[in-house]
Parts: sequence; structure tokens; C-alpha cells
Amino acid sequence: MPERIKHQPLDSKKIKQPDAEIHIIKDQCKGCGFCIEFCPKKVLEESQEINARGVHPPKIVDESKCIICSFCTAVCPDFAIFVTEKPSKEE
Amino acid sequence: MVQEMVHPFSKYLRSAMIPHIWCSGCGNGVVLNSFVHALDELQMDLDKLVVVSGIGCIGRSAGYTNADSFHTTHGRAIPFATGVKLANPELEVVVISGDGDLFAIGGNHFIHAARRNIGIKVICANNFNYGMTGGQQGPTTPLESLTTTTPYGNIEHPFNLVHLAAASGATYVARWTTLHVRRLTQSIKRMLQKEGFCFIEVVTPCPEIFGRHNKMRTGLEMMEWFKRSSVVENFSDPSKAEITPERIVVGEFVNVQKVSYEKFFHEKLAQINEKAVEW
Amino acid sequence: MSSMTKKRVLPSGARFMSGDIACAEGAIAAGCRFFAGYPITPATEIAEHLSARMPEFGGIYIQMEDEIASLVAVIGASYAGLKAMTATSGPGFSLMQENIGLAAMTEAPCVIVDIMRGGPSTGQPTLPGQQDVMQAKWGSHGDYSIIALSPSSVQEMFNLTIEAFNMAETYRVPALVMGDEIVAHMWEKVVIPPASEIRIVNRKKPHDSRDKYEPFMPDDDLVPPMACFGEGYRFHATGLTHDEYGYPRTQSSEVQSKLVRRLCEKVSRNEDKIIRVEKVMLEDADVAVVAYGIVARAALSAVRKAREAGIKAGLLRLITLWPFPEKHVAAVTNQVKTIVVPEMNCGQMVREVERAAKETPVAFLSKLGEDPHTPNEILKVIKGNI
Amino acid sequence: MAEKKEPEPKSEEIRIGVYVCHCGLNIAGSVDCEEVAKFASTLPHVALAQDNRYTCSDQGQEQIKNDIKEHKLNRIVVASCSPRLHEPTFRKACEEAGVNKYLFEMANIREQCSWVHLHDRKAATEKAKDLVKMAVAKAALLQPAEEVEVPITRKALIIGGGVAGIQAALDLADTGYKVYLVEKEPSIGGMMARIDKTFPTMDCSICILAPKMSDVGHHPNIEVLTQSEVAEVKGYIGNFHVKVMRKPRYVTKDCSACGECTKVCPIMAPNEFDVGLASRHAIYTPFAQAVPSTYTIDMNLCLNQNGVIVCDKCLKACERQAISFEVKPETTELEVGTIIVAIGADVFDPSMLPNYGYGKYPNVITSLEFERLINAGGPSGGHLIRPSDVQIPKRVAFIQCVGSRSDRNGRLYCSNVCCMNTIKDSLLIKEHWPETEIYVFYVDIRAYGKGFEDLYKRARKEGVMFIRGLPAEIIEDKKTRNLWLFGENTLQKELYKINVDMAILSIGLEPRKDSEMIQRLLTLSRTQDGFFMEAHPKLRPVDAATGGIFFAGCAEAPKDIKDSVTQASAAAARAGILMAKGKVAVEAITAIAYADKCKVCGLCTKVCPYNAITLNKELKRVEIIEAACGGCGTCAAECPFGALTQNHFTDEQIVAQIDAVTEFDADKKVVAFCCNWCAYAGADFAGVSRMQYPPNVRIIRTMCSGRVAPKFVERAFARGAAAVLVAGCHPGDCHYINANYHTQKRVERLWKKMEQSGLNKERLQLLWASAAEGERFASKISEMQAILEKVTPEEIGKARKVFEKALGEADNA
Repeated sequence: MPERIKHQPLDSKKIKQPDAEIHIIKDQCKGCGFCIEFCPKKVLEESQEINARGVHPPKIVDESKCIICSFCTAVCPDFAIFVTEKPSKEE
Repeated sequence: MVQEMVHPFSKYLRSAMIPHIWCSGCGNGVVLNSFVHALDELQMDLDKLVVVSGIGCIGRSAGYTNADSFHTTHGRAIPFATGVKLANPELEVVVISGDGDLFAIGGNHFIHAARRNIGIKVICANNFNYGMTGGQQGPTTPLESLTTTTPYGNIEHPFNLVHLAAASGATYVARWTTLHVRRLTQSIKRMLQKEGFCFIEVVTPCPEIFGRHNKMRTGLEMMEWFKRSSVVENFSDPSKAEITPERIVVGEFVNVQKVSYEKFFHEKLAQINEKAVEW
Repeated sequence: MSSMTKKRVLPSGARFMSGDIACAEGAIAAGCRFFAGYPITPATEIAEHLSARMPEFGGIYIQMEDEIASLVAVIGASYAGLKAMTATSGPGFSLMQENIGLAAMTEAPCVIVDIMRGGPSTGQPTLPGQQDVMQAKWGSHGDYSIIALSPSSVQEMFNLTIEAFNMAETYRVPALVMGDEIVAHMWEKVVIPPASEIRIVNRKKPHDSRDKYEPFMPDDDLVPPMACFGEGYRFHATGLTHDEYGYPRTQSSEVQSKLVRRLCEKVSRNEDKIIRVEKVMLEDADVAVVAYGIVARAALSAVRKAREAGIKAGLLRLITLWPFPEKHVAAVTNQVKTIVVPEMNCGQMVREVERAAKETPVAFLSKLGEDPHTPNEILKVIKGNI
Repeated sequence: MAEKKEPEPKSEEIRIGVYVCHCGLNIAGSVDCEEVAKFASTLPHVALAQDNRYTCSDQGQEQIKNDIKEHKLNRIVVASCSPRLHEPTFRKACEEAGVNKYLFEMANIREQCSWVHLHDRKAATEKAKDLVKMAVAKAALLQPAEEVEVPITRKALIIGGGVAGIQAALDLADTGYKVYLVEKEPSIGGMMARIDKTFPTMDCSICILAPKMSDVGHHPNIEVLTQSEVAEVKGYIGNFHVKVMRKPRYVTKDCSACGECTKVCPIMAPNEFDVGLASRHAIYTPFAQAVPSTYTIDMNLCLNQNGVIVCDKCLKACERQAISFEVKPETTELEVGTIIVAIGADVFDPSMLPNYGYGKYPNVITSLEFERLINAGGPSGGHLIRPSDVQIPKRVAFIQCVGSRSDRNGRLYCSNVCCMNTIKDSLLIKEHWPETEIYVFYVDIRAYGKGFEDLYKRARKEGVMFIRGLPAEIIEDKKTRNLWLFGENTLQKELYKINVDMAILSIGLEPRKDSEMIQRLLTLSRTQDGFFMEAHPKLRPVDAATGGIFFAGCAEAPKDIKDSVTQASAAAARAGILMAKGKVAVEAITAIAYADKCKVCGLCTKVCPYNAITLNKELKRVEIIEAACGGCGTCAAECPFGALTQNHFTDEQIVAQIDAVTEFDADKKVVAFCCNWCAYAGADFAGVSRMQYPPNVRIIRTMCSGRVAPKFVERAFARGAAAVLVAGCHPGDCHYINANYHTQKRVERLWKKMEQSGLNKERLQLLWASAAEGERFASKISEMQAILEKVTPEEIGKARKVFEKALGEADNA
């Protein structure tokens, strides 16, 4: 079906993914950068601050882009990051 | 907030021992992460779990796991685990150790435990060298690689660990890299649900020691290498799964049913006791 | 596991058996339910006998790929809650040294039977010797303490094996039975006491609740109570220098000295409870023969012959080799003029005796190879030193 | 096996009839047919020559039959269109009049003359004369021949799983033939599955299609291969060997279509099925009624690229463990006797018409998008809404002929379905929201079919306003997002400016993007519009020119559902006829061996792609298995002793054609040898597309370029030809497995020889051109015109010398 797609899906608002809450345990981070590099949605980037172990922990660029695949949690060697679902406001 | 900052896996770790000693970019933490992840998904009874390790960086993982654990002398994790498993078959006994520990000084123990099909589960973090002693050549160091003891390039042929394990009779054999965490976790789960001797090799970045000598100074660079060169070929011939700079064949190579030593032993016991009569 | 089996307990009474078999039966009587070993003359019969007997008690017999693996498996079984043993001879004993250190460091109760043969190296596999007694004490690197017993009869191969287990369990140390080729292969009468009369000691269990348990926190006797794997204590043990929690403390000098001193003192402080010797006609003796193992039996008849010849000779037989019965030797030296030490080596225990004897002259009678000393050979030395 | 003596010179007198066709003005427009006919009558053996308007018409054919009886004609030459089109027609006529069909020859003066020299009547006429002369020369040497029959595999391949493919598949399968239905999308159903209602009956489209789809899914004789594309086709009518590439679904047969995976998949994308108006996940099933009903993973979207699993949500959600990221693309090999091409059509992309603002204004949508909007199962649940504010529009405009019937705005042809589709759509709106004002802007309303006019009348009665004259421009009101349509009402001759809430562009149909690939794989022809060309527009409307291949649905031309289904059943019937017969006569163009000349050297056995030649050492000769012989003639080209030749393409015949071309003005001509399947078809395509190129070239048709013996080329030069072109299929596309591989080697040898003897090797050209590459062929000829003009008389003289030996050789051949 090669038609070029020109319109926004009408349901794009309705079927919204759950919002993510990303938790970074800064002082446990050793700055390997795995979470930043392998995040499929490029949600993270290296921060400027320096943590207890003298490295730059990651910081969140755009939490709304996170799809909670939790690969960062799985690939972190230092148990320094994990993601939870934000409890949705209404209903 | 504080409540939120508790990592979901922290209950599987000994808080007193975390953070661990491993370098930035070292893959050992990923191996430990996948291991506890598998424990979590299986809801394993930690009271019935024993983690045994030998000497080397990854050897510390026994101490980090919040279960009964033992840190043996160099190379002896497998015979220790054998003793534990035979003494109390109800226990799930997992050996987490390195390539040097398991296949150089401990190589003989490995092949015999596999041959006997003792129901222990072995996870080997293969980082291609002796990290803790500063990066000497080891049984898995690739040809021509540079280490502190092969300054002109390694001239020893490395072990193909999955081939060795399969040939020795392991009932489950898999290889993944620390980039394949999802599959690694699934493999560990599968292994923990099997009877008999199981083996998983995890190709692991060692940027500070091995990488530094071989133009891969960061964990990321080594992970990029894995990404570039890995091909998933489940149940392909393990003898053709050598690790080269161009090609890392990963996947499940063996998954067979074979009665374990301890199960066999207890079947025998039953027969013996049929015959046994009081004096 | 053993519950599922009908035990074929050896009936009490007099029986005729070899030293190796007596040792094996002693182990079973003591409650040993795990044996890992590797074939070696002259200890092989212990393994062979246990391969048949262990299963009858639901116990494990496994032949490992070498003596290193054998002892390590024994330590593993011990941590899993079984009384465990291995048996070997000189060359295998040497291979075990590294992990005797591990057993000492992790305070794993276990029994190692070393049937001594002629060394060094492969030496004389089928002939007796007493060349491992110093290795028994000092073989592994670092400072630690073990307990070593020396049977001189088939009866003692049975009794002392039980004793070794009791001591291992009491003090959480490797306990060694230092037999020799002759006591091992010799057949003689053994009286098996009724099971009820056999004293059996089991390791003490934690009295703290699981969350409070510190696996290496000693009681007053310096011995920590021992939990086993699978009991829910979730504890860690390591060959590294460790604190009371068993966590590695490789950088702390005071943890190191605290730990290592305790490992040594938990034995030395309890010497009086541990050490056993046999004294024969020592009350009025001028000459004392100090001997152990098979040699002690020649020494005994030599002493008797000396008495017939009017020489006031006596015998101090060392049943416990380690910790060394220093007090007993010292006591003897206060009364006798001379001490005679016959040994089947080039002089090992004799040095300990000399150390204890202070000024009292010590005559050493060395013998290597085929036969142990004859009574007359020892008698000659006794006479020569009056 | 065939073993012949050389034919003795025919005793009976050769009497040739020549017919020059005007083809209306197609030929006569740029060729003086009368003059050509007059010229023909002067040629040797020609007993009768005449020109007529349509030789292919019944009268034309009757004429030929009568002449054969009256004038005792025993050879027939028709100068008209391409033999690929009408040779069968005329051969049939000959046979009916008792002349063996192999005594018929054609001169292609339409595709390869009149259509490519539209503006040079004189040159075109001269060229036509040459072409006729060549045909006559060959005809004089034609021999009658009997055809052998080969078995037909009783299995069919259908390319395309739309309603046409589905119908054809069911018809053939119900007849009892095994059918492979290849569809490149994850589900069969095609365009019809996406349409809401069908005209004129107003049935629910998917409701009537779905049962057929599941019949296909469950039919024991039908094997559906979805996400698959045809990658290679070898062989010939009755015996096609097909390779099908199957993209992995990453979901195994264990899938129970429970849909749990979709729920957890975090990746969203516009659903192509709903033209992007609804969303789907990376793991999805395109629509509820999909067949097969399993799910599939869109690897362009899935996070788990090249073996690394980043997200394992679906893996975890799938109870039956039916998801596997390891599966690799697989190639299935099929043996079929017939092929039906039902690849359908694409829709026109109106974003190339900036004046309508499609893609810029949210409330300008296409008729296909409208179908999804009005559909109860669609993104708006069947509520007509406009994208900008999801409100129900009060005033709606339909704009017709968007991409049709206009050289500026897309395609020249009428897309056939748009008028009725719009009328249907307008009625659908009226049905649910009667108050809606509806304007239809049209050029002409074409309500030609059964029940169409009634529907049109109904629409008018319902108050749908039809305004003749398309809007010139659409302007959006930035605030309201309403649309202003500006144009001229050509009936009232007045300008209009109309405000609507939403405009629907009634977009036309156009050939599939991958038509060219299919054309190349199956060596088909296409019309100028790009749709596939039938063997005959009237008499064989569903057959392809290539035997054993048929068309169904929009692949051949824009059609509505009814016509597609009709054509599909027709195609199925045509394919069925072949397979029912179980065997087909192969053209008697196989190799012949002259035992007396054979030296048993075995060269021929080495080059034969079919291993159809065996050496018989005892009898000192080669033997040919005719059924196995593919008829490429490369053995004949290889034989150094003239002991082998090819029926209907004998050395003498080809030499005669060469000599005919080179008799006069050889130094101004290019002698071209073109293989029937690619180069010759390519030349035809250039003609069909009216590509103009210099009139210098004279094409000699061989079945395969492998037939072109070096001595032919040498003879052409020896007789003073300015240049020679050898043209065949692209390496790998050869219709005789690998015969054209030898062509290359032979030409290279000739180049070497030319260099050694100091000739400009540019004068011999080698061209690989597929049936689709008319452009390529045309430009090659123009390119050779330059070479032609460069050659000096000296060079030509030199070439004559170098190759003169060839003359003798061929003469005593």
C-alpha cells in the first residue's frame, strides 16, 4: 500500500502510551553511558554535574519520549537507573 | 521520593556490598543484573539458592547476591558447587565465574562436572583476559590480541567455550553478549528450570584492562564491537562458533534432556534399598 | 535424605578387619555422609569400602577428578550440612594443601585421612612412612590451625576417625587422621562398641535469629556457631580475609590480625580438651621413648625389654600430633635423663620434642623404607644412652 | 530427436504473397504503404503484393485465405505490427488455407518503423521497404515444420491477492488445480478490503469480500504466500520455475491472534490500511478480517534491530511463545504451468498538484481516505468527520479527474471508477446526513455501466449538485480551516467561488510501482500508460504476449470490482484450458543436426543450456532431444562446421536477411540482431511509447542473442555494413538459462579480431536491454548514428577485406 500518508492518525491522542517516570540513582552511576547510547528513543544524555564517584551521571532530555521499554534498567551495570509508570491523573 | 529511589532489584543484592568494585563500563554488572532479573522473573526462593564463585573480578558476584554464597579458591568454584549440590539436591546451585578461573586453572573441574552432568548452573563472564591481576593473556584471549603478557600479540589459540561445553556433555549451552541482556535473562531463566549441567557464556566488555590494550578504551566501544559483529544463530554447530573480531556467533547451541548425576544417584539408592537387609 | 534408607549398621562386638576398612566404618559411625576422593595407594581401600557403604546410609560417595576437587567438594558438602571426609596419601595430601587453607579460613568442619607412604614425590607407594607430619601442620600458606591424630592400631583407625569428626565439628577445623601404610593395610581384631556408647559431636547451630546472624562471630570458645546453606540465613563465606559477616576486608590490618589470631587460638586455647597421649611406665623412668603411629608399637616392646634388662624405661605415645602435646613432653623431661625419638623420616617430630625437652638430651632414631623400627633397634639406642 | 539431410532445392515454384497493412493511420500515417506494396511486387518469388487498411481484420484474413487458393500462394509475408502481437493470428489464417504456419513471415513496420519515425515519411518508407525485402528473402527459404508437444505442469501461480487474484485463485482451485497465491502485503484483500461500499448495489465491500478471503485461506488447493514477492521466473509456457522471496513475519504459526502483543507494544505508527487515519503498533494485524489472521512485526519500526532485543514486551505478553526474532527471509521454489498477473493498481498522489493543497490543508482528503472515514470499521467509526476539528462537515465538495485525463495533472487516460465512486460516496453522505450540501466538480460524468445511470439519477434527485468544470485552485481559510474553491462553471460560462468544510479529491488509478519489475521477470509488454499489454486488445484480452501468462484486474487497466472479477474468471478459464489439455505444442524452432557435416567435436554439447544434445560416438554424430531443446540456437552459432542449425532461423534464412539489408547503401545502415524476448520486445516498447530514433537500423529477430553466429556479423561487415548491433537480455535474465553468456564471449572474440586487424571495434556494439527498456534501445540507436557518420569508405573497404572469407563460408553453408 504505497499511498503517501498525509494526515495525523485521528486516534493518536486516544491511544496514548502510559507516561514514564525515570529514576536515576545518581551516586550509584559510574558513567559508562550504556543507558544513554542504547536508549531506543534517546531520552537520556550525559549531564554536566559530577556525582559522588566523580563521573557525569545521565540526565533526562525528554521523559515524554520514554516508552518504558526499560532497556536502560536491564543494561545498567550499576543498578543506577529504573523506570516506572506514572500513575495516570484522571480515571 | 526516597521510597521511589529503591531499585526494584535491590532486594536481591547485599546492600552492604553495593556499589560493587567493578570498573566503569565493565560488563560484570550487566551479568549480575541479568542474573537477578531472571531470579526476579522466576520469583526464585532465595533461601534455596546458593551462588558460588571463584577468583577474579566477576568472582565478587557471589558476595553481591543476597543468598547463601561462597567465594572459593581460584578455579575451585565448580567442585565446591558439586559438593553442595550432592549434599543437598534441593538447593539451586549457580556458579558465576570468569574465563580464566573456569577454563584455565579450573578447566579440568569444568569438563568433569559437565561429563558427570551434576545439576549445577554455570555462568561464565568471558572478558578475554585476567582482569583482576592487570590483564594477562588467558584461555580465551583472541589470537594476536595484546595483553600485558603478550606484548607482541597472542600466539595461543583460544578456547571456543560453547564448543567445549557442548563436547563435554552439558545439557544446555548458550552464548550471549552483555548487549543481548534480554536474551541472556531468558537464557538464565531457561537454565534455572533445567535438570543437569548447564552453561552460559557471556561475552563481556573489559574496557579498562583488555580494551585499553586493544583499541577499545570504553565499555561503549566494546559494546559497539558486540553490536557490529554479533549474529544470532540458535542451535547452530558450536564448533563453528569461534569468536573473531569480525564475527561473534551468539545464541542457544544445546538444549537437551539428560538425567542428572544426583537424580541418577537417587534412583540407584532406591534400588539399593530394595536389596538392603538389616544385619 | 538418609531417612529413606535402611541403615546396615555394623553390629557391636569383636571383628577382624583392616585399618582402611576400620577407618571407613569409623567415619560412618561418626555420622559422615559425604566422601569425595581420588584413588591412591595405600588409602584406596577406604574409598572402595565407602563406595559400597555410603549409599546404604543415603550418603554420597563420589570420585572426583583429583585430590584438589575432592577436598573442595568435601568443604562444599560440609557447608551444605553434611559431615564430610576425604582420604589420600602423600602426593594427594600435597595437592590438598591449598584448600586445607580454605577449610581453615572458612572454618569448614571436615576430616582428611592421610595414609602416609614413602616420599618425596611418588616415592614408595606400598611402603610406610611418617614423612607428612610437618606438612600436616605447615602445608598450606599462612597461619592457621588444624588438629592431627595418629592411630597406631586398626582399633584406633576406627576410634580416632570418630574422634577426628568430633573435633572437626567442635572447633570448625580440618581434622587430620595421619595413618600409615602398615596400620592401613594390617588386619587385626577390632572391638566395635554399641552405637549407643559411641560419643558423637555435632557442630553448634546459630542461636541468633536469621536476620541477626553473623556467620563468623565467635562464642567465648572462639568458635562461631555454623548455619548451613539452605537454612535461610543467606550468609556469605570467602577465602579472603573477612569480617564477622563474612564480607571481604582485604585492606584492614586489624581485621586480618583479629581473624588469623582467632583461627590459631581457637585450637591452642583448647589444647587441654584436645590433646591425648598414652603414658606407659613413665612414673619412675630414666629414659623415655617418645613415639607415634606404628612405630610406637615397636617402641612399647622395646621399653618392656629394657625393663626386663633392668633399665627404667618408659613410653610417651603421641595420639594427638597437632596441636603438639608440649606440656606432656616437658613434664617427662623434668624426670628423665634421656629421651629417645624413633621416627620413619629424617627427623620431623623430633624437632618439636627437642624444643620441649630444653636441656634434656634427645636421641633420634631415623628409619626409611620397608620396615618400621624393630624393638631391638630401639632397645639398643635406649641402652646406648644410659 | 531430429536428424535431417540438408533439404534438396525445392522443386515446386515458390509463390509469395505480401500484404502491407495501414493499421488505420498507425502505419499509413508515416509510411507510404502503397509504395511499399508496389516495391514488394518487384521482389523475387513475389506472386502477389497489396496493401490494405487492417490486415488483421476478418476481411484481411479472408483476403489472404482466398489469395492462397486463387494464386496458389505457398509463402505469406505480412508487413504490419510486431510478430509478438499478431504472428499467431496470421499463422492460424495460413493453416486454415492449407499453408503450413511456418511458411508465414512478418515485417514489423509499425512498432519498429512508423511509430519511431513519425516525422520522416520518406526514410520510414525506405526502411519499411527494406524490412519487407528482408522478410521476403527469408520467406523464400522457409520450410514447413511440425510441432512437438510438451507437458504442462498442472499448477498455477497468481501474483497479487486482491479481489482479482482471489477470484482467479478460487476458480482454478475449485476446478481442481493447485494454486499458489503470492501477496506482498501481510494480508490478502487488496484495495477492495479498504473500500466501504460498492457501486451501484451499495453492498458492504468487506462483507462480501471477507467470505471469499477465508475460502482462499481454507481451500485445500490454495497455498497463500503473504509478505512475499516473485524474485525469479525461468522456463516457458507450461513449465515455469519460479522463486518467491518471503519476508519474515517474526510471528510463527503458533499465533492464536489473541492480540495481547499489540496491547503492550509501545511503538505506534499510522496504519497504512487506513491510509494513516488510524494508528497501529509495530506488531499488528492490518485489519480485523485479515487472511491469514496471524500478526506480523514491522521491522522498520520494531526496536529490536539486528538480533538485539531492546524491548521484550510482546515476547512476554505472548503466551504461546509465537514470536521469534530469529526467522530469516526464505526463498520458496515453485514449479507452475501457468501464471496470472493480478498486481492491481496504485492510486494517484495528489500532493503533486499544489493548487489543491493536499497535504497542506487538513480538510482536503482523497477519495480513498474518504472510504476509510465513512467505513463503520474505520478510524472514525463510520462518522463522516473532517480532520481539522473532527466535526461533521456541513458542506462537502468532490473534485473529479484528479490525476486522470490530463497531461498536466497526471495521467492521460480515464481511471474508469472515479465517477461512480463519487456518486456512491455522495449518496452515502446523504443517507446518514441528508442536510449536507454536496458539490461534485466534474469534467464529464461517465455512468456507462449496468445500473450506473440509475445511481447517477438518484444522486441528482437527492440534491447532489453537479458542477461542470474543475476548481482551478483551493484556498484555505486560516481561521475556520474551511476551503474556498475557485473555478469556472463551463456550462454556465461563469466563475464560481464556493466555500466548503471539506474537499474530497477523486484520485485516479495508476500502474503499480513494481510493474516494471514484474514486466522484466515475466518478459511482458506494457502500454504507454504503463499498464500491462494484452496479446490482443479485442480477441485475447486476458492473455499476455508471452505464452502461459494471463492478466486479471487493474494490472491490465483501471477497472471496477465487477470487471476485475469478470476478468479474473476469464484469466482462470484461459489458464485452465491450458492445464486441462495437459500439454502444449512448442514452436518448431528447435535445433537440427546435419549428420554428414558433424565432426563429433562436442562443442555444441558444451554450450547447450538444456543438455539437449548428446554425442553418439558409434554413429559419429550428435543427437538432439527435441522436447528438451529450448530453441535458443546457440549450438548452431557455436558449430564451426555448419552441422547444426535452427528450425525457422536457419543460417540460410538469416544470411538471406543480411544480404537483403546490405544489397544497397550498406554503408548507411546498422544491421541489428535482436533476441525475441528482451531486445526485440524492447524495440517494440520504444515503438509503443513513440520514442523517436534515427531510421538507420534494420532488425533481424532471433529467439536468443546466443543464435548470432560470428559469421553473421562478419558477413554483414564483409558486405559493407557500417555497423552491427547484437542485442539480448541482461546477463542472468536470459530466457534460455545462460545462452546469452556465449553471445558475450563471441562478441568479445570479434572485437579482438577487429582490433588485431586494425578495425574500429566501435562499429560492433553489444547491448543488454530488457523488454521494459525501450528508452535504452532507442538511445543506443541514436548513439550508433554518430558512429555511422564517422565511418569512412576506407574503413568499410578494409572491413570487407578482413571478413571476406565469411562470404564464401556462408555461401556454401
